[in-house]
Amino acid sequence: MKFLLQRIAFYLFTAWAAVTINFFIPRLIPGDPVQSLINKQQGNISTEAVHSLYVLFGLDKNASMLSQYKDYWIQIFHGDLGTSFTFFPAPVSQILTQSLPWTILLVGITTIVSFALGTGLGVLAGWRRGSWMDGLLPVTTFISSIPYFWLGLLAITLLAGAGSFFPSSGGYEPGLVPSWNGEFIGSAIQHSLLPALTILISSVSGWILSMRNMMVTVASEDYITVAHAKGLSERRVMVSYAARNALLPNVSGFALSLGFIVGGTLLVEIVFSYPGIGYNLFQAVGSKDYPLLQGIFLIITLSVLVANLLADVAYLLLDPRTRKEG
Amino acid sequence: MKPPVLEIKNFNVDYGLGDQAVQAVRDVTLTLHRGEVLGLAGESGSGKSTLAYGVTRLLPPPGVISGGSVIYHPPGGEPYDVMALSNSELRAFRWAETSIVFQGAMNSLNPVHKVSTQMLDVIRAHEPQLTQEARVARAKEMLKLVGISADRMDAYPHQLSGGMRQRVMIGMALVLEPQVVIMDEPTTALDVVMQRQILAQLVELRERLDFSVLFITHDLSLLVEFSDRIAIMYGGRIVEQAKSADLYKDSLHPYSEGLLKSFPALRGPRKELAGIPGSPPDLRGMPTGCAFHPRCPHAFDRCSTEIPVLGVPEARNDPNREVACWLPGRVPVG
Amino acid sequence: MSAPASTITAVTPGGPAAATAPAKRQRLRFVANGKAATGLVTLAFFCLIAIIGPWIAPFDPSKRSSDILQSPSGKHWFGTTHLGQDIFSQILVGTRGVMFVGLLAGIIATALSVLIGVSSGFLGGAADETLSALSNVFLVIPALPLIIIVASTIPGAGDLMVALVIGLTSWAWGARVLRAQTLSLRRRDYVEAARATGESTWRIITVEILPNLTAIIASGFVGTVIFAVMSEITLAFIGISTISEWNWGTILFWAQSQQALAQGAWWWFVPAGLAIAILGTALSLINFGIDEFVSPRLRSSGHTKVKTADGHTVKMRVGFTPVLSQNGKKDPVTPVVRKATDEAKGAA
Amino acid sequence: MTATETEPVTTGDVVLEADGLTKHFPVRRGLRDLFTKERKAVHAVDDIQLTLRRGRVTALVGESGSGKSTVARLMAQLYGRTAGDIRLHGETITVKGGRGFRAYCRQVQMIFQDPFASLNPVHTVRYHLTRALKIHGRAGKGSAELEQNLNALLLRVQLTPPERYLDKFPHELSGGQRQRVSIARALGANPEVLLADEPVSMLDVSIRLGVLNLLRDLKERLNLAILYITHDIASARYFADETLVMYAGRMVEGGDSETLTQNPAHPYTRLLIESAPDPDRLDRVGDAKDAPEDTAGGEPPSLIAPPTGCRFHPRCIHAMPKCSTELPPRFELPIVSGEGEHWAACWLYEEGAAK
Amino acid sequence: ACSNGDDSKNTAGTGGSTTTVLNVGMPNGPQTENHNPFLGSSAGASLGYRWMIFEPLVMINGIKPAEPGKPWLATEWKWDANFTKLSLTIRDGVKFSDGTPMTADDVAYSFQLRKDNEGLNTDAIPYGTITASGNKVDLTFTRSQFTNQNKVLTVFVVSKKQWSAISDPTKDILKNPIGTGPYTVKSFTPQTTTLTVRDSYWQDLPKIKELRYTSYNDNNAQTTALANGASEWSFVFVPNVKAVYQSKDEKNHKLFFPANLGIHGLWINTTRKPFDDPALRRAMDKVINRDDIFQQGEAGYFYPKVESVTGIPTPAGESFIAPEYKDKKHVVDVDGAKADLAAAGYKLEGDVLKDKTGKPVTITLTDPAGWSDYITDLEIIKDNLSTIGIKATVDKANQDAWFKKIDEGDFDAAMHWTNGGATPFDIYQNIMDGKILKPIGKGGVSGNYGRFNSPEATKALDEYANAADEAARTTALNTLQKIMVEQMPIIPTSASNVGGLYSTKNWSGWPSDADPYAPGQPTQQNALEIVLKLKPSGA
Ligand SMILES: Nc1ncnc2c1ncn2[C@@H]1O[C@H](COP(=O)(O)OP(=O)(O)OP(=O)(O)O)[C@@H](O)[C@H]1O
Ligand SMILES: Nc1ncnc2c1ncn2[C@@H]1O[C@H](COP(=O)(O)OP(=O)(O)OP(=O)(O)O)[C@@H](O)[C@H]1O
Ligand SMILES: [Mg+2]
Ligand SMILES: [Mg+2]
Repeated sequence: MKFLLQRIAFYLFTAWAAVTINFFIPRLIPGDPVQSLINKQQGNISTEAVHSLYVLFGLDKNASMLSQYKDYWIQIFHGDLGTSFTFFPAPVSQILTQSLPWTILLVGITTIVSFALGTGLGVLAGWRRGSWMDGLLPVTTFISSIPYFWLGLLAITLLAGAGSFFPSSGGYEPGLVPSWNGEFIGSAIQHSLLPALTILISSVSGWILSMRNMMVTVASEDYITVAHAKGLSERRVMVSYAARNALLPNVSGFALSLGFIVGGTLLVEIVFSYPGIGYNLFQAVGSKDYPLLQGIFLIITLSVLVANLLADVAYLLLDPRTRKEG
Repeated sequence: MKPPVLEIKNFNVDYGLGDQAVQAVRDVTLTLHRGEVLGLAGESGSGKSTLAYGVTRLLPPPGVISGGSVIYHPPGGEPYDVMALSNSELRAFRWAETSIVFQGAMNSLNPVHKVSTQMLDVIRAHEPQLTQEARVARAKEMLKLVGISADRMDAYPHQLSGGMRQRVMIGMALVLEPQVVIMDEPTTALDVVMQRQILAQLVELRERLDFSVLFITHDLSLLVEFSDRIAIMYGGRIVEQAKSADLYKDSLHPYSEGLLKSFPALRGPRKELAGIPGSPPDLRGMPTGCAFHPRCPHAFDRCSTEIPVLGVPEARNDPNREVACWLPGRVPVG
Repeated sequence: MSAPASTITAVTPGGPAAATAPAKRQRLRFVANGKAATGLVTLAFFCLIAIIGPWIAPFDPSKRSSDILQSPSGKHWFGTTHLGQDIFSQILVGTRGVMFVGLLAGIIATALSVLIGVSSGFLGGAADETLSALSNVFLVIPALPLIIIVASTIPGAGDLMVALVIGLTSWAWGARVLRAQTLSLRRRDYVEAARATGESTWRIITVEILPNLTAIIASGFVGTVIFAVMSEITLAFIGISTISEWNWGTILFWAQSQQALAQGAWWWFVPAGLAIAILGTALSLINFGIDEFVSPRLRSSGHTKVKTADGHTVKMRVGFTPVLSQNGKKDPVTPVVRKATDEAKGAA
Repeated sequence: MTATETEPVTTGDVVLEADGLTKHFPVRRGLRDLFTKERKAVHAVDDIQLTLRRGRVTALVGESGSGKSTVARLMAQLYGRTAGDIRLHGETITVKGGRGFRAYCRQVQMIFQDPFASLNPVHTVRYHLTRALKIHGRAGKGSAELEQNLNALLLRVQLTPPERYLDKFPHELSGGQRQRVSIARALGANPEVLLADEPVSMLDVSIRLGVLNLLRDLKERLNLAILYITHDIASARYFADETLVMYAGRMVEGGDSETLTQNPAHPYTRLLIESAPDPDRLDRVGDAKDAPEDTAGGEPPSLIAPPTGCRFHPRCIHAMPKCSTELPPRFELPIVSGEGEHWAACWLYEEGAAK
Repeated sequence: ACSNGDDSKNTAGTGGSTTTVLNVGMPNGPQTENHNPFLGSSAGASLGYRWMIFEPLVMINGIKPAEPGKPWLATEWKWDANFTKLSLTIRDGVKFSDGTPMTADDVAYSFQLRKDNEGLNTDAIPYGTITASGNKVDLTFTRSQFTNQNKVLTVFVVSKKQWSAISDPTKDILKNPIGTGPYTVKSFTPQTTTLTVRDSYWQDLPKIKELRYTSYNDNNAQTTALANGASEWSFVFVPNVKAVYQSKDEKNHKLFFPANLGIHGLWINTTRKPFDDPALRRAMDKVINRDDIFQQGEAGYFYPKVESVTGIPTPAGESFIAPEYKDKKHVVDVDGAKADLAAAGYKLEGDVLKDKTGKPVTITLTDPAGWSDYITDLEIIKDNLSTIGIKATVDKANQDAWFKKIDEGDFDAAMHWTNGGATPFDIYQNIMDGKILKPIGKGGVSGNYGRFNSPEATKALDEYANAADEAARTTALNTLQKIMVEQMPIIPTSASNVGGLYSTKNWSGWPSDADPYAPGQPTQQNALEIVLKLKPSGA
């Protein structure tokens, strides 16, 4: 419990720091969104329009940094992340609620599957060292070194050509209205297969490797020998003694990757034109949409924090020895 | 003398294979009798632990058993060779027939499982026919025997003190009432008060459950007090074995002699102790002949060329004691 | 008085020469490790290309030619772009930027993580609290989005800037690991002993503690380099960094913006992607080497199945020590007869 | 004999003294401070009285965790003390680091408990010893002189021939050899006081004896004052002139080694001596008569909330009501044989109490 | 094939003949629900469907801006002589989609909204008075609106009833847009907005029953959709358009990219030596290969070539070109350029051009890294310039930094666009107007980035904007053309476009080179005209 309190204090501090950084970064940026908008349209906005845009976005007023900072906090506590420039006048929170579920579902599920699969294979590879699984390690290493956006591009070319089952872009069939009906869900799943596969392939080997190495380390612990000495069945020793303990250090890695669900795989979303938050970030960066940028960054940071908190709790549950230091 | 339960014959253990191999245990023949405590002592690195792990085939890589047999005599059954068991037979044999207690109890207990889980695991693996209640009852009873109250069943290892953990391990070792318990320095990490308590409990239990103990330590004074018979190892071989009192009073091998002269006594006259000069041999470059000869005050030519064999010494024609030494009077009969 | 101790003489079989040999061997073991050696050689190759790439490139990578969008041929090994530029030359010339950013960012991040991690671990107290809070914050703040944001907002961000940004944002994990390790090292007796001998704090950190962290620092460095290379390529790929120089990411950026795959110009994508993957693999292999160098347990990883002199294969594994065949058993062993109940147990 | 030639010394002079030495380790807390008021601490050492004399060995025995190592580290000024005084040649000294610390450790050197942990695995024997010499300005001029000094140091701890050991890494040495390198390092400073923290606990009996004999030899040749910390009360009897017994952070008994081991007074000392394995004992382990004088199942007390009064009272078979409330002072005991003093902190020996 | 899903929906289940849906696509990423026609950031603007709901007073063909527009919601319009007054006659019988009739009040209100909200007055029209009476609306302006006349006439009309209830028209997302157009919003998702046809409309109802606007995340996705037929109409840059798009269905995949009156070109900083010398700029102009730029940089279609030396795109600006330049087209003439340079005192030593002071001529061409077409153009220009010994470097800049530098005049040369409008005036005003000239280092100019300082040009521009008659305008415009040709303040390369890629598989009646009745871009106002004209291909 005390441990948790301590962690919570840390989280609060980090959240504060992140929000503050978040506040300052866009304000140190040169250039402004109106110019960006003009740039983006390359001539479709006449120069007269510039002023009307400044007025529109409320950028014609000047307030001191401090009072802006204060307002920013007040807004955050009201759940108000400001108004997006690119999607003016849509509030940032609306854009985020629109794209977040896609990312969370696609990358979240994939990350969990990848972790589960990789850990499982890693357990086997570590347990039966020298077996064929172990021989695959160099291959796995190579695969994990391939940038996944590149893998995605290849996948699109090879698998998503005309006539293929796999759509090459989007989150669902154009024309469908998101709802909980079979057709929509089916379409969403169909659209998520290829990106999911890409993430899975390129991330699973990392889990295999780390789990394998942990297994190898744990397998030489005394309690494993004791478990063998006790005459327990092979599976019991492998699962309940070796894997169970080897899993612990991986939990924090898993949490970290859960946290990076939101921001970590933005390239996959870009490559597959997936309507998630990573793509939003890309857009926001491209068009200097500070409020959106801030909102996304905040969401990412908070999700990393939440994931870490979850990992801490998981650690508490999984490891009876409460750790003091990390 | 009681009948044997475990006969170790010409046992050899290597670390590594081929040219790289380190011969850690050489040609060890040793018999453990029913109900006795057999002490195994010797310098560190002399192969005591290797022998204990080898007998149960628990040596970690790169250890391999390169020869010999370990014949186990089940009560009322035909004896069989542990070395010839398949993995699944070995699993069934372990703990039910021979259990083992390692030096560090903290490391022997899985830190993430409750004591009860780890205990019940053993019972479930070996006696699947028992109901859960019966298993719990058995585990509780065993813990009580080693002086741990049943309410500590659900504690995690880190919540117990070192002594308690060691006792849990001993309790766990006895929970299936095996014939043989091997203990590798089970109390070295504890202080003397705790050590004595645990040993006292063990002795008491042995009387009730009638198992045999192979007790390994380098603390000779403890062994003399605690065991029925003592075997002394040096450089991977048994150099002497005898009843503990005999060995203490009248050791035959110069190494045993040196060992006994090395520990200061708490009582009796204060005397200067000489110790054993030199340092233990390197297993990769064993001296020729008797491994002890470079340090032996009585060494003569033969010692550096011929390896002495363990046997009943000529001088004391006592079948209960054996020694491996070329010194006059200690050369084995026959 | 003649203390008996004076009679103690060391018996060192094999003599000094044989005894000092292992030390040397240990230092070289890292290189002797097959994986690490492969990785090192590959890395060295890339470094070489980074240095001499622009000189050996057959064409000016930006030079247009009339060979527009050609597939690989003898003249253009990796084909050409929509402007007739030679992709092989682009790869060669682009290696420098990738290696520069990777190594520089790796060095910056490693230096920072050592500085912050070790001092926080060693100094303890308020300094530790502050520094570890700092690194925790940096750890939680997602690096890639931050890098994207920062890189996209700094005007004229060239390779140097990208390397700086990556370096400054990715030291936290290393610092945390180093701090934990330093904490445990600091409590080691030999550190206390050095202090008791009268060593200065500075010397304790640099001479007593740091050498023991070498492996962790090295693997952290390798990890950061991988991350930096990937980040840099990502930035270029999504068109955020302003790289006027060629690098693999720029190539991919052009390929992507010219929809190379839709045009069927696979050669525009494949070389850069493979180069990244190979560099990444090389770095991971080095990392393996380092890991095994540190952890003796991993060292024997390859050798679980061993052939004995007499042609048997022995599988070594924890819990079931192999019994070598006893050719010419000396004494006949009592025939093995298994207990009835044992059979039942074995089956269970 | 190089070290002691300059000043005439008399065996028995007090070199280092501790008075009322106390060390409490705060229990590590972070945010928790905000929620609980009282500060918890491990009472590792409380009110210790200790005198080290030239040419004499003082043994400190006691169970695991009773604070022996902490005392040694306090005396070496590696820990800051919570309370009390450390006097070197009669002068109170508190040093934290820098020059003062260097000057102090030139005179007071410590040998660490664990020979496997106290040498840096990445440095050679030569490095360790060279540093010890250089720091204390005893390296001499030029490399030839340094080499000579190194050899002398190794010879002094009987690591012969020195060339064979100089360039070895710690992992290439046996436990006993490492222990001797540690001793050599401590001697490199040419100290007057050697604080030897269980220098032999990890070693095997025969090697153990070698190290002890070596230390004794040094004591006699160099007129060192030695604090010898151990678990093994028999070795204290063998090696030390004077023995002190600690229990849960406090001294419970002290006196001439022979007297103390043959006539233990404090119930804890008696328990300790009775528990020590002794082959000459008539009854064997497990015999009914052998029940140890311990009522708490051998469990040591918590040092965060130590028992009030005498810290041993929960386990003491002789405990009286007074024991749980009042802290027993030192009571002088009659000397049975030989010289020296003998005292115990136990209400049993209060004037008039039934013995 | 890949469009299997679409086909079935496209054809409402029964078969190819009863096509009722048109799939429009834009590569603009996920949208938020926002149908506010005033906001450029709205989904309606970004995808273009706002023009299916909100109609203009007059429909003006963007590729023929000089032609009089088609009466739409206004049946008649009349400017006074100096273009400061406009009277409009409003069509009768037009109903909003909520059933209420559209009146002159609504029209007046639509102007009033723009006047009252600076943020909505995107063309910065200086409205004076706005009055409505009967079916007439009268407007006055504080300045001559000759150059803005089309902007005023194409203003779209909103419902006063709906908008007077909106508190802040700049922030409202207009969940239920009410307009006079033939379509209403059926459903919205971030990916797709679906419009459905109304029951009644003041003209013939369009044949397309449902319009489906899909926003693809990027050009790649849009291109793929176009190639496989999932998207039937779009505006996107497709590299190698023949292979990637047209060849996928030679018969039906068409593109129509007419120019409008705006251009792209290499802006040169006319304050930097030696580029302050018009002779040098003219020589540069002579060697630039616009064919390569068109074919390689713009994939052979995207930004049409500017052929006329005056920089006026054709055919849109054909009628404005001065007689002396009627047939003068850009041709690559390296020898001519060399001769001119030699005459102007430059020396070509080996392959290095030395200026009059003997310094080698070098130039840095800068554009943001992300704008791959411009960068490609620059690479070509760099190559071209090397033929006359000018060493050019292409510098890919950060977008913001670049913008700032352009704005403050801190650059050598860069590809940039100009404004566009109903006449070439907008182009020239943007390039040469001395009124917006700011010193180097000062920004906020929104034009004349090259710091072209020509009182003559400023005067001509002024005369054009305030001229009382057509003849005066022609004179002024001819002067401007002369300045352009002789001084070359920017080197024009391409025209702006208002094109589109479309498929004739299901629908026919698209504008084309043969029948350029409207620009081909789905986000232009004229898209409504196209949609009204489309008929099922089979039928
Ligand atoms: N993996 C290994 N590879 C090579 N040699 C080994 C290995 N493990 C142990 N040895 C050697 O085998 C010998 C016997 O070791 P063992 O642990 O059995 O000694 P021990 O008698 O139990 O010593 P201690 O009293 O210190 O526990 C030692 O000399 C040791 O160095
Ligand atoms: N740095 C520290 N922080 C907190 N508690 C400590 C610290 N060092 C020692 N202690 C505690 O102080 C007590 C005394 O420890 P110390 O190491 O002095 O015992 P010891 O008598 O040397 O034991 P051993 O015989 O096992 O070496 C123990 O309870 C220990 O847990
Ligand atoms: Mg052992
Ligand atoms: Mg200690």
